[in-house]
Amino acid sequence: MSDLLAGLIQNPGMLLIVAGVIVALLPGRQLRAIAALAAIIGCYALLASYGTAPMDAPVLMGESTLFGLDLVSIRIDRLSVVFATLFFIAAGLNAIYGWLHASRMEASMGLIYAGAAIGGVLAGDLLTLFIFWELAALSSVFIVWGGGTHAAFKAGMRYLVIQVGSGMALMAGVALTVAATGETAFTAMSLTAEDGSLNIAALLIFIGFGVKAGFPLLHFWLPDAYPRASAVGAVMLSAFTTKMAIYALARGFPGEDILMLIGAVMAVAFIFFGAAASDLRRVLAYSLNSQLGFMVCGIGIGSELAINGAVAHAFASVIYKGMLFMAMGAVLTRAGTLRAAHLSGLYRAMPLTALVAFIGALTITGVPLFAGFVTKSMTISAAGYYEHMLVWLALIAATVGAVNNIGVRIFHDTFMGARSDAAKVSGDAPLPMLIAMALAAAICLVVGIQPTLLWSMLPFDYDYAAYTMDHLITQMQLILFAVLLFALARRFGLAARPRDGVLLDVDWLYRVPGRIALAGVVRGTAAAWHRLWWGIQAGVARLVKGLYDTHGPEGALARSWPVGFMALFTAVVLGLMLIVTFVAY
Amino acid sequence: MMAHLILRVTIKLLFAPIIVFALYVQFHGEYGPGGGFQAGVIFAAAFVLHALGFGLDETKKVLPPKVLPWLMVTGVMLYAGTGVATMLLGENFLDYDILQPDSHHHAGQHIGIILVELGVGVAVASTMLTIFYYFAGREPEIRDEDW
Amino acid sequence: MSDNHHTPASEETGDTGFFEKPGMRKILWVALLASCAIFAALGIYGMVAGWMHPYFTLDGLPVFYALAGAIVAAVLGAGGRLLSEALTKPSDYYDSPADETRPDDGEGRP
Amino acid sequence: MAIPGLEQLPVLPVVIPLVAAPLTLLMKPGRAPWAWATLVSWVTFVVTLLLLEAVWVHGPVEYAMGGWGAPEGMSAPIGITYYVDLANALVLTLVAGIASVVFPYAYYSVESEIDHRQTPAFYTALLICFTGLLGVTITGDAFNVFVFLEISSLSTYALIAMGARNDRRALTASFNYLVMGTIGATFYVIGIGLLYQATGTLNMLDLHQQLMGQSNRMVEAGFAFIITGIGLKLAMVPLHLWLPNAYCYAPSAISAFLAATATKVQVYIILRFMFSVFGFEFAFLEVALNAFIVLGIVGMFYASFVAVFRDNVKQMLAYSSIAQIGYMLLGISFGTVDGVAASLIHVFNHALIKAALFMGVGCVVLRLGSSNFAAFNGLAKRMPWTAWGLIISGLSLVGVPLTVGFISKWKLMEAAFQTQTFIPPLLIVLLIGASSLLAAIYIGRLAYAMLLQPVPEDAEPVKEAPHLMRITMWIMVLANIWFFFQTDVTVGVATRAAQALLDTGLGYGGAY
Repeated sequence: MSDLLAGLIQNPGMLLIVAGVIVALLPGRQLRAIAALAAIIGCYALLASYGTAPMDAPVLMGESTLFGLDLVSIRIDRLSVVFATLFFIAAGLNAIYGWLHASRMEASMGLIYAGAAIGGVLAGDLLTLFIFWELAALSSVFIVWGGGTHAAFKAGMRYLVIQVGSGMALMAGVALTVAATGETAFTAMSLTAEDGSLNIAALLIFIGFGVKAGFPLLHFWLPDAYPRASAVGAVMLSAFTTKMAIYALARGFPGEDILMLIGAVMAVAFIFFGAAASDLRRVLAYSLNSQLGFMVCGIGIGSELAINGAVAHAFASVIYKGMLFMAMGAVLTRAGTLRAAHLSGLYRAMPLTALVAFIGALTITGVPLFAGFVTKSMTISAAGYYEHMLVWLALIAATVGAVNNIGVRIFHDTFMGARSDAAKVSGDAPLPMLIAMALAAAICLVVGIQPTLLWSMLPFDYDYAAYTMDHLITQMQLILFAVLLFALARRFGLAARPRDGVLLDVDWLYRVPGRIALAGVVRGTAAAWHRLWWGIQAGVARLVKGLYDTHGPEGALARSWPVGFMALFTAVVLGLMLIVTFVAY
Repeated sequence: MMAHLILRVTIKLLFAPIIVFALYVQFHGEYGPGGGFQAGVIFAAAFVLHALGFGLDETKKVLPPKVLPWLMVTGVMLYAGTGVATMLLGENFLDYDILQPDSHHHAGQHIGIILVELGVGVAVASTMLTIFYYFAGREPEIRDEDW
Repeated sequence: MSDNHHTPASEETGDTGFFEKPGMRKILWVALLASCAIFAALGIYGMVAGWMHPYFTLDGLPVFYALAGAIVAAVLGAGGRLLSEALTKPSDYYDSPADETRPDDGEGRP
Repeated sequence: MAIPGLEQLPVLPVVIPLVAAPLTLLMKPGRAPWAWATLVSWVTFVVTLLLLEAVWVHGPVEYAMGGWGAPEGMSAPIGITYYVDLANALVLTLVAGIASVVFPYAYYSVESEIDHRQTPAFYTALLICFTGLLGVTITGDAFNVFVFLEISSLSTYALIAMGARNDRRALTASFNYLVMGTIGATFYVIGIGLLYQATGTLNMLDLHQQLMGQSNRMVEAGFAFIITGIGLKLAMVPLHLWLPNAYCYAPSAISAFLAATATKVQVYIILRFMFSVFGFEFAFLEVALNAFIVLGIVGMFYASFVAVFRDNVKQMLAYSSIAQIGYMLLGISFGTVDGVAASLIHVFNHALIKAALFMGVGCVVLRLGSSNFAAFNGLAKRMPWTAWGLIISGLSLVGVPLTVGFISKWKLMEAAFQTQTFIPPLLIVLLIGASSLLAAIYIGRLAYAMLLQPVPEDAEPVKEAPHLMRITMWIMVLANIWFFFQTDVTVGVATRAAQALLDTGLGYGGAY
C-alpha cells in the first residue's frame, strides 16, 4: 500500500485497533482478556520505545501524504505521551476489570476504542486526529449498545448521532482550515482571527471538541449514554472520549479565555444535576462532567501551571472515575440495579467494593494523600495566582459538589446505613473486578503520596508544591465542613434522596418537543402533500375518466396509474425547466 | 378445414413472393432504400402469415423454434464478425475498405455493407419470429413453476 | 409523590452492621466534629500568624473555606432537591419499562 | 495514436461483450454462460485498464468507426467516433471493474433466484446491458449515446423483471422503470434532435464548437430536454420514483451491478453534456447548476430520511443511493474543477460502496430468503463474514476515515469551501455533515440489528454464503479500504479528468 499505512501502523493506537479486531475473532472470554492485556502491554512497550520530547521540540514520525495533504501519524511530546500513557493504563485496567464479564463485543470494541483514543492523542495533524476521533466515536457506540436493552439501543443511536456530529464539525473545520491555509498541522489555534473577527474554522473545530468534552448544552449525550452501558462498558466509556477531547483542547486552544467561563459553568452546573439524579451511574456521569469543568478551566487559564494541572487532573480523573464506575459496575453486577432509592447498606455484603468507593470518594473530593488533592490544587492555585476569582470560586464549589455526589450519594448512601432488600447480595465483587479496582486505588494513593512521579510526566517543568500547610488546611476545612453540613442535614432529616425516575436534561428539548415538532412537520408536510397530490390525481382522474368512458375499459387504466403519475411528474419537471429557460431570458 | 381454403391458397401463393420481396429489399439496401431491418421484418411477416393460415404448429414444423436462437446469434455474429474481421485485417471496426483494398470503386464498402445487412436481416427476422412465437404460443395462465 | 422520598430502610432487627452500632456512630460524630474544629482553629491561627497566603482578599477571611464548604453544601443540598422535584419524571417518561429489559444475548451473561 | 497494436483499444470494450453476448444465448443452462460472462468481464476489464493507462499517458484518444473520421480539411468527423478522455476512461474502468467482480458473484445468487432454464438468457441480457453501459460512456457521438442508452435500458428491464420468480412485484417495478426509462430516453432524443436542428452535427466535440455563442430558444429547450431525460435516468430527486422498487425487486446480483454502474454512467453523461458539450459559454448552464444545488441537497435529506424508516434493507440502500446521487449533483453544481472531481470521486467510491453493500444483502437473500430487517437480526453470529463486510462498507457509506467514503466526503467539503454559490459554503458543508448523520443512523440501525439483536429463537441454522460470493464481496469491501490508501487512482485521475472536462478548449481536437 502506501506510506500512509506504513505511517499509521507505527502508531501504537493503530496497532491496538488491529489487536481489537483480532481479539474479536478469539473464542472464550479468558483468552480474549489475556490477548487484550498482552496487546496493551505490547503497544505500550512500543510507545515507551519512542521516549518523550519537550513541548517545543516534538518528535514527528510516520509522515505521509493523503491526496496531497501532509499527514503526521505520530507526534511525541510530553502532552501526547502523558495522555497516551494514561489511556494505556486505563485500557489495562479495563481489560482486567472485564476479564470475566466483557462480552466479545465489549472486549474487542474496548480495545479498538482505547486504540482510537491513543491514536488520537498521538496524532500529529488534524486529519489523523479526525480519523481516530471518528473511530473512537464509532467503536464506543457498540459499547453503549453492549448494555443490551432497547433503551441502550436508543441511547446508543442518540450517542452515535451526536458523536458523529462532533466528528462532522471537526471535519468541516479541518476542511476549512485546509482550504484556507493548506496546512493540516495540529497546533494551537485561536477562535478570533488577527483582525478580531471570528475564525470559523477554529470555531467548528472548537465545537467538535466541545461536544466530546461535554460543554454545557452539548453535554447531554454523556449522562444519557453512560448509564445505559453494561457494567464493563461504562468503565470503558468513562475513560476515553472526554479525556481525548480534553487533550485536543489542551493542544488546540490553550489559554482561550472563553474556556474559563465554559469550564466554570460546567464545574458548577453539573453538580446540581448530579445531586438530583437517581441512577447512580448517572450521578457519576454528571460528576465526571463537573470534573471536566476543572480541566477546561485549567486549559482556559492557559499558564504552564494550569495546563499541568488540567493534564494531571485528567490523569487522576480517569483513574478515580474509572474506579468509581468499576465499583458501581460491581454493584450492578451483584445487585442488578443502580437505582439510588433501592440501595443502601451494601458494605456488609461488599466490604471491599465499599472500601474502593470510599477511596474514590476521598480521591475525588481531594483529601490529602490521594491523587485528587494534588491535581486539583494545581488548577485551583493557577486560578488563584492569575486572579481568576470566578473560576476559583467555581472550582471550590465543584469540590463541595464532589463531596455531596460521590462522598454522600455514591459512598455513604449506597454502602452505609441500613441494609435495603436490593442490597442483600451474594458476595463481594468478582475477583478480576476487585483486582482492577485495587490497582486503580493503588495508583490514586501512589500519585497522592508521591506526586513527583506524575509531575515528571507533565507537559511543562513547573515546580509545584502541593503539600503546603495552606493547601492542607483550606482543603480540609472545605471538605470537613461540607461533610459536617451534610451529616447534620441527615441527622435532622432535612436531606432526602432524589426522587426515583428520569432526570430531565437538555436532551428533553429534542426528545419531547423536538420529536413532537418533527412529527408535526412530517405529518403536516405529508398531509399537505397528500392533499395536493391526491387533488391533482383526482382532477386528472376525472378528466381521464371522462375521456376514457367513451374510449375503452378503465380497468387497464387503473392499473397503470402510478406510472402515469410518474410520467406526469416528469412532464411537469420538464415544463418547469422549459419555463425557467424562457423566463430566464 | 374447407372454411379457410381460399385464405390458405392465397397465403400459399403469396408466401414465395413475400420472401423474394424480402430478399430484394435485403440486397437492394446496399445502395438504395431498404436494408436488413426492413427485409427481416418482411421475411418474418411471411411466416406470420403462414401461421395465421395454417396454425402455429404447422409453422413451427416449417421453421422450428429451436433454430431461431441460432439464427439470431448468427445474424449478430455476422454483423459483429465483419467488424472484427476488419479489425483483424488492420483497420478500424467496420472499416470495409480493407476487405477489398485494391479496388478503386470502394468494392470493399459494398462487400461490407452486404454482409452487415445480411446479418441484420437474419437477426431481425429471427427475433421477430421469436417474439411472435412467444406471444402466439402463450398459455392463458402462467404456471408457477415457469417463474 | 411522597413515596419516592422514603429512606430505603427495611430496618430489620439483628441486621445492625458495624457502622450502625450506636457507639460507633457516636465515635464518628465526635471524630468529625473534632477534626472540623481542629482545622478551623489551624486556619484561624495560620491567618492570624500570617503564614497562610490567601489568593484574594475574600479568602483572607479566616475560616473562609469552612464557610464556603458549608454554604455551598447547603445550597447544593437545597438546589439538588429542587432540581430533582422539578425535573424528575417517572421512569417510563422516555422509554417504556420493557425497554429496560435485556434480551438474552446468547453469550451467557452472568 | 502512436502505440503499436493498441489502435483498436477504444472499440474493444464495446465489441468484446457485444460479440460475446449472443454466443451466451446458445450455451447450456448452468455453469457455462456464467463462466463465459465472467471471462468476458475480465477481459473487458483488462482492456479498460489498458485504455485508462493509454489515456493517462498519451491524452485523449479518438476512434472513428468504420474509418469515417474527419475528412481532409474538416474538423468534424462524418461518422460515429469514440472519444475517450480521462473522465470516461475512469468510468469505463469502474463499470468493467465492478462487472468483473459482480459477474463471478452472480453464480449462486442467480441459480437460486432465476429459473435454471433462463440462465443463458440472463447472462446474455447482462452482457448486453454491460455493453450498453460501456458504449454510453465511451462514445463521442450524442446520438450513439441514445442507442447505447436504450441497449442498456432494455436489457435492464428484462433483468429486473427476472426477479419476478422471487417476488412478482419485480414485474411492476420493471414496467414502471420501462415507462419512465423510455420517457427519459425519449426526452433525451428530442433534446438531441433540437440540437441537431440547431447545429447539424451530432458529434459531441463538434456540437460544442457549433454551440459556442449560440443561445437561442431551440438550444435551451434542447438542453432542458437532455438534462431532464438524463436526470430521470439518473434518479435525480423528483424523478427518482422508479429506482427504489427497481433495485429492491431485481435479482440480487443485478441490484449490485446496477446500483454500482447504471446511475454512475448517467452522472458521467450529465457531466459530459454540461461541461463538454454546452460549456460555460452557455449562459443557461448557471441556472441548471443552481438547480442542481437545490436538488442535490433536497435529495440528500429527503432520501436519507426515507431510508432511515425503511424496513427492507434493499430499499433502504436504494434510497441511500438516491441520497448519494445528491452528493454527486452537489459536486457538479459547484462548477469548479474541485467540485467536478469530487463528484467523479464519489461516483467511483460510491460504486465500490454500493456494490459491496448490495452483494452483502444478496448473500443474506440467498441464505435467508429475505432482505427485511428481521432477517438481519443477529446476522453477525449466523453469517459473520457477510455481516462484517456489510458493516465495513456501511461505515464507508457514512464516510468514516480509513474507507473511501471519507475521501469522497472530504473532497466534497473541500470543494464546497472553494466555491461561490448562492448558498454559503459553510452551510453546504454543514448540510453534508448533517446528511452523513442520517447515513450514520440507518447504517447504525443495520449494524445494531446484525451485531446486537438476538437471533430469532425459531430460526433454523444457516450456513455462511458460498465462498465465491463471500470472496467477491470481500474484494469489494477491501477495495473500499484499499482506495483510501491508494488515492492516486481516484483523486489523481478524477482531478485531471475534471480539468479536462472543464477546460473544454483542451479536450477538443486532441488526436485525429
